[in-house]
Amino acid sequence: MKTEAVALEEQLTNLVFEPPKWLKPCLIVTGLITIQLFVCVFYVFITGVGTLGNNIPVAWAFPITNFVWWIGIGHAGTFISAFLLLLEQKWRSSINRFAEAMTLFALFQAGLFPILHLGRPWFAYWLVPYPSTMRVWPQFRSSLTWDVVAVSTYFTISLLFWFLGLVPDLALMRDRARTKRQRIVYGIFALGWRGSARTWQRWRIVYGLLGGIATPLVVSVHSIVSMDFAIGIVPGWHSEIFPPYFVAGAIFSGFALVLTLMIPARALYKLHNVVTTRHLDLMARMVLVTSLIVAYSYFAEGLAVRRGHDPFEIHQLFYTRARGPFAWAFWTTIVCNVVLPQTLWLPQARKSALYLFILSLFIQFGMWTERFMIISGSLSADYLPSAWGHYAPSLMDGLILFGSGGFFLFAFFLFLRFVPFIPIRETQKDELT
Amino acid sequence: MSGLLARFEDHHALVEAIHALRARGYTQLDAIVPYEVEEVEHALAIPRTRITWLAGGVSTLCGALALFVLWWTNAHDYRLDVGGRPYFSFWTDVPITYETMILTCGITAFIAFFAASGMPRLHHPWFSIEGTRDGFWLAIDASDPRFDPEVASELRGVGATAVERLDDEA
Amino acid sequence: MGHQLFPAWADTLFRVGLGTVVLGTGLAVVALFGWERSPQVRQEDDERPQPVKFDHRHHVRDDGIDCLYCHSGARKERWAGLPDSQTCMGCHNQIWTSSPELAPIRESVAKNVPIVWNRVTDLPDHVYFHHGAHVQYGLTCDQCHGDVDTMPRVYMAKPMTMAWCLQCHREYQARGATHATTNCTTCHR
Amino acid sequence: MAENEPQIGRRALLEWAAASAALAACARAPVRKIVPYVVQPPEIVPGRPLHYATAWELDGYGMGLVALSHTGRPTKIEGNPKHPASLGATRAIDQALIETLYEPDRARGVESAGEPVSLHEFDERVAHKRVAVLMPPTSSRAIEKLVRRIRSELPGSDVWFHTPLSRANVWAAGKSAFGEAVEPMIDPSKARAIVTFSSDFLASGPSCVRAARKLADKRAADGARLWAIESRRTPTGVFADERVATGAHDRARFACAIAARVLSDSSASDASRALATTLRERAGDVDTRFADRCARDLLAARGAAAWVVGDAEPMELHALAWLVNRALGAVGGPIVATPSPILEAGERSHDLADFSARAASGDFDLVVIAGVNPVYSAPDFDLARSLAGAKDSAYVGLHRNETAALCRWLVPLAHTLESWGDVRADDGTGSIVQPLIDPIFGGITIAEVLARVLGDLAPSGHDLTRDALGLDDGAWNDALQSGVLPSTSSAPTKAAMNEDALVGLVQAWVLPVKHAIEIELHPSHAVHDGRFATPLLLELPEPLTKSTWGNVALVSRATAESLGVGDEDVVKVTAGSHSIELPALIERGQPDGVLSIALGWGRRGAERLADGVGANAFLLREALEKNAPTAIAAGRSEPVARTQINIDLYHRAHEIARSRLKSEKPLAPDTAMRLSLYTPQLSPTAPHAWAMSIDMSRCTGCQACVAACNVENNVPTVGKAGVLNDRDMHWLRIDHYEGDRGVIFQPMLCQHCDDAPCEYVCPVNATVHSPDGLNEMVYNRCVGTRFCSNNCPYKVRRFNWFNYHEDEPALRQLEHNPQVTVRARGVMEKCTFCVQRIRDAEHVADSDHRALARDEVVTACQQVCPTQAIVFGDKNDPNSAVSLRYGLPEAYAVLDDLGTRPRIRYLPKVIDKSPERA
Repeated sequence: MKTEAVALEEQLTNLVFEPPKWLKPCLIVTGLITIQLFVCVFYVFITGVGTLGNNIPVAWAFPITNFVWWIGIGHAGTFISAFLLLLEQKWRSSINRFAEAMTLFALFQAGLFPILHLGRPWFAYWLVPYPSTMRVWPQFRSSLTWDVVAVSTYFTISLLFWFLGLVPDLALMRDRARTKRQRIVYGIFALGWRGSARTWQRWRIVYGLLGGIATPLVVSVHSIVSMDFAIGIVPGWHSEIFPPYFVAGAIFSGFALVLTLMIPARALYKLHNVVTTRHLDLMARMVLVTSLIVAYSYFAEGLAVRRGHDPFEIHQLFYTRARGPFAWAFWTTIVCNVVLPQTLWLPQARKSALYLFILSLFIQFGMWTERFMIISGSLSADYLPSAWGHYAPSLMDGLILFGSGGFFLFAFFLFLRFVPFIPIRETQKDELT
Repeated sequence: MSGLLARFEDHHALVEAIHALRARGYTQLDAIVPYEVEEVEHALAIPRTRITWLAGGVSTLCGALALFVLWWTNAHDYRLDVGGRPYFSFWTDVPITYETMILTCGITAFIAFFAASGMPRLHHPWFSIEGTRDGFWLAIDASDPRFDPEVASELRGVGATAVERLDDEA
Repeated sequence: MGHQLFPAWADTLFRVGLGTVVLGTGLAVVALFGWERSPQVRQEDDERPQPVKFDHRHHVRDDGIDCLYCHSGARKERWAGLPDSQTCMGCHNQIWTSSPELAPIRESVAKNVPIVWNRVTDLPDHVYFHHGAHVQYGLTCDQCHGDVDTMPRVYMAKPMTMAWCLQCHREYQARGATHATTNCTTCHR
Repeated sequence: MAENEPQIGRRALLEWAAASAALAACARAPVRKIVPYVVQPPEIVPGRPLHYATAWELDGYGMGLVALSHTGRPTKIEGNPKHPASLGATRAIDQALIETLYEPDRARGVESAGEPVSLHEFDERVAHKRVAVLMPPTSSRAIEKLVRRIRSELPGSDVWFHTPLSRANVWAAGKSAFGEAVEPMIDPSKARAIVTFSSDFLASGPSCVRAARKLADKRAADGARLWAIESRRTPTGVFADERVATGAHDRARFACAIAARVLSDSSASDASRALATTLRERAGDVDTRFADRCARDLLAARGAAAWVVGDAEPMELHALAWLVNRALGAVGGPIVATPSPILEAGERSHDLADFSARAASGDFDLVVIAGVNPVYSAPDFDLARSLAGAKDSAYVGLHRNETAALCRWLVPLAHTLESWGDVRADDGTGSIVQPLIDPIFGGITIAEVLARVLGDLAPSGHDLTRDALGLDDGAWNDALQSGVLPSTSSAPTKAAMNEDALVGLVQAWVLPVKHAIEIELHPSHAVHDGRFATPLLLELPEPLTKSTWGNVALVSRATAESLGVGDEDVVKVTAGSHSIELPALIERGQPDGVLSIALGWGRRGAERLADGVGANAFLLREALEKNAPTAIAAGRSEPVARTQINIDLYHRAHEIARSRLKSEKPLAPDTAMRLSLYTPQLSPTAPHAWAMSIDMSRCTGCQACVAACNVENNVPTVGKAGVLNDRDMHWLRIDHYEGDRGVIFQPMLCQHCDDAPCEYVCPVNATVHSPDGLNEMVYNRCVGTRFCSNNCPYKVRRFNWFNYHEDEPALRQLEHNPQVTVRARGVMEKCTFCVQRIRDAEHVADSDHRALARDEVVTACQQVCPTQAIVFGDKNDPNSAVSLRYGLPEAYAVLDDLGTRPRIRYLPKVIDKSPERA
């Protein structure tokens, strides 16, 4: 095998076999935050959702916002690996496993919240149709039952997709392992991959198939999530443009997160040869495009409401959000999601890793406030003025959101520690053929 | 299983060797490659896998099943008036049906892939040969009618750098 | 040969292992459904110990006393009710006056302390069952309580699950009984 | 259950077991017990509640009740239709009787100097001693008899009467008019025009239920215009067609102005015509146009016009009222002068000063304070000193409260639901008070205390009452059955009105001084004078401000600006040496310079929930007689727990709360076609279609329905923090809107929409529709996604954020209605149209093999509503009460455009402005 390929192989496997010094402290810190998360979750389970800030009318607040936010962030992973795979974008291969892992860990977080915010979480399984002694079934006109299927499907498919792509590299890790223990562990996870040409062919086709179904999945999942609001009659929720609008926002925030994670990793692991400036540039373009779609959605929603002459809708959009108690969220959203990304028209901006990193943080914050504004803002002032209320998050809300971030990073550092996070075989292939 | 493994410099040499052997009428050939090399696959004339058809079929069935469950639970077994909505309405059932199809399709394809590739496994004769991880190898199975242990010289003839003999009693 | 990491039998072990995990979880779930429905778990067949050794076989089958004589509420009221100690004494100050079995009842009347029985048929608190409404529509006691007259010690005899209630209501509906409704507030408020 | 288990164990059996175990709602207990009676009382059938007619007195005035008892456990109070003060409805505070009965902080036994002792020791302490008794005013015949005996047999002993909210001014004016303490009884059904001077006679006071009912009916029939001249907005004031906001001074001048016009015009005597000129001078430059219109309206309705004055108004104004009412020919018509049923009304024995002086003198062996709390409500009398001066002191009451803390003896008072006794309504109609349960903590009644003073050591309230009433068995049983003593209402006073005395009084009247800052103290609508410190009432919203858990200082915007305070900024109000601090609220229709503060808060007693909630405005009351009050911003702010913040309609009046002037033509019905993509699923086989109609013209916002709903449906309270976080649980709330034509009260509860938006978003079928049109909420199926609440445009769904009921004291759990599931943590709940009542009625009908009778099912809110604003029933029956209103052209559904097809229709608020309005 050619020497540069071997060199590349060396470089990429050493990322795992010779973990950098900073990894251990990171694992410890994020590990502790994860523990804090589960302590809080346990506390809420025991004491009741009253420990969160939710109330009537704002019965959905932080937890659902976080749920939608995390789900959305996940989307870029599948999008990159699946969509770009179908488009045979070669540049995806150096970042796709990264992005897919990101998807999975984001989905852990997302999955936590809908269950956490239930009044009686221990009955969450009632959303599944199983033959119970009550002979009562779930109610499938509710978008919440759609959510259950969509999210679990999304998680499963992403996991299979990710693992399938991983198997050849696990085999490589097995073969390159330094110690017997490593060989055994990687050997087990490699499931006996032996590089037969026939397997390779089958692998390519099935991998393509999974990519093929993952692409419509990405679109459908966030569309369904958006229907948690769109099928409601709450002014500010009841909007037909939600599905495309949410999907665009999801990919938008997802690419931002890839940047947030990829740029430091690239610097720390010195991967400039693998993740080149061109990669950053291309991702920046994606961010810009999706940002424009999102901006258009905002505009379209406003226009539709203006033309609609529904006093409740108009009040919701043009008072509650733009000038009311949720104005801060609204304007943060506009700045972070619409104004700032426009700087990406400049090539310099697209090529500056540091700038992209900072921008990506703003975008994540902006996407969070957008969801918060839509969910809680709309609820705080719907139809009867007598029932309007305010919302203030509780300490638990904050701790749990913080904790989920820590949990996400913890999982991510584990991934960096044990898994070849740059697809070795695929990059080799791209290098050589 | 047993047979021979012959190592080649790069995949071009491998491809030539494959052509040569196939010309001699060898049928039970396989190759070991570090990453997918489509020339090799073409040379070996591997038939296209039918997993996609299987997955498609299964997912269609499961989709239909899902739709049936939705109808049976909400519109047949326990009819409850829910907000004056119809007991069964196809459009509200689309999302679940659709997601079910995707889910089952993926799972089928995944399982079928490993089954068809004789995986998962931990032990395989090839593993006993040093260097199968990064070399380009040609494998002849002993079950091949033209197979005989003396084929090694023949292989060297078509450019093998090393020839290893396999027998399963490892 | 040194490169073989695992012996040949490891394959079988590995696959069997995987198989058991997958099948095991599946079976566990199925087992749960069975467990939930098993009479043992539902305590259907548990004969409840009672403070007084009262034998329905004797009173109902031998003496032919009507259920409603003691459980008079069942006819029109929500609760069938249990007879007060006085009702027992109604007969038993004539017969078996000195029987040790009846000591608790005599004591109850003497000391004016009620007898504390163990519930046999116990619906959850969020279920509102009206005996009268059922009896008035011609249901017989044994349809829900089994052949109490053959029970030395009374047990529940029927699953008393919601599915079980529904099934009966549906059968009656099918026979055109409009009052056997199956909407939620029929039983839950 | 701890120490009080045996007492209740005897009576409350099966259902109590169910109710208390119902804590673990939605959980299956292993093996539970079942406890039959030893000897089952013939009248008790487990599972079927019993109704007992009884009554209770508040400051002496009786209110007839029907109490509901489940196997010996009272769980609900209803009004007694046969009783003149109730007519079948009640006030909010009457509903709270159930809660005061099961109050965990009740005094639990006789104590002497903090040591538990036997009642017997107390008996010996009081028997034949020189005893001073202070008790609430009463109309009880039994007590009257005992008091007379004490006065005659024990010269050394004496009895005084006290209530924080005295009617002394009313009686005084009555005395000078007729020589005896008479009550001006208002009968709105005979009135076409009524003017009130800061009198909330529709929502508080002994006769408010009857007055509200009759006025509402009269309005609906042929109209009666109500004029209100008052300080803060009261329910009566916003119910009025014409209202002007004034301070005490201007109010007096308005009175003068209107009276002047009436007297000069009417065929009154020379004396009163002379008075008219004086009054005109005094009136000065008040809004003459308003006075003109009002006077003209009254005169036009001569013979059917009435002039009503609030208890707290100056005695001279009450006197003037008699003159004007006579000039208007009202006396004998809408206004009847009835001798007060109150024992020794308006006499010295009602003077607290006299009592505290005598008590301090030390002529008594024992000072007994029974059932009143003067240490809290009359701080300036310094009863601490009086009691210290007395040789020995005893407190007989429900709680160890402020007064009890200063007395050596503490004797538990029997709750009215534990007592035998008799009361008289304001019109004199007598009722028997009968107990529904043995005294839980062995309390004794005040009558029994007095009997003990007379040496009867084992008095029986039953016998005392029977002796006093002297009824034979038949009459006695009839009275117990019906709840009223037949033909006992007192005749109008025979005495002729002493006009000269009245004119003299009014001539000598010195109008209230106008201060820069004026304080209006008024009884709290919820906790009255502070004696009802129960969770239900502490969390009962004030009708207009919707504030709970504490009192506020209501100020006009201008005054707020001059004080430099905004909403929820604390003001320091000072009068003389006393000052209190409480948050301000800017209230519309509040006269400038007037701060309105509710009494009854700031308790410092043994009732833990009320302890330190709000500020005690009684501190200011005496000082305000002499001193000009001041108010300054305290420079901090304190959140006010309000159940409603927004009272504006944001131009949505037509969709939400409609109103029109009587002179305008009726609002057109909604003819817009309601398109639906779905064919309705409601099965046509359903025999009934339950529906409700709410007439906003009849709603006074008195909150009785809210209270009744809470009691009937085991609705938990959430505390101040909960209300502040918008977690209040009221299934039924009364929304308050500032409509285009004045205040609108809109009772808002689950609308039971045919196409309910809450239902199709529930993932587990926990809220679905019944064939008879109920929006069913299945607590035990709910997992708590709260999507239904989000999707409810009326926001009437309530969520159990914590396990509210589990944290209740065990005694409280006895008040639960066993017919309604006690909701556990994490489930949604909401109005069920009292489905338990519907199903029970159906079961009973089934058992009797008959169909439901017309209007047989009555919801709790409908039953308690004084004005019958709420009507419920079967809309399939064209002649049911609800159908008659439901079909009216003006009946509309709130947010109809959403296509939810509600089962509740509202009738717009109709306001009858006087025609000459410029």
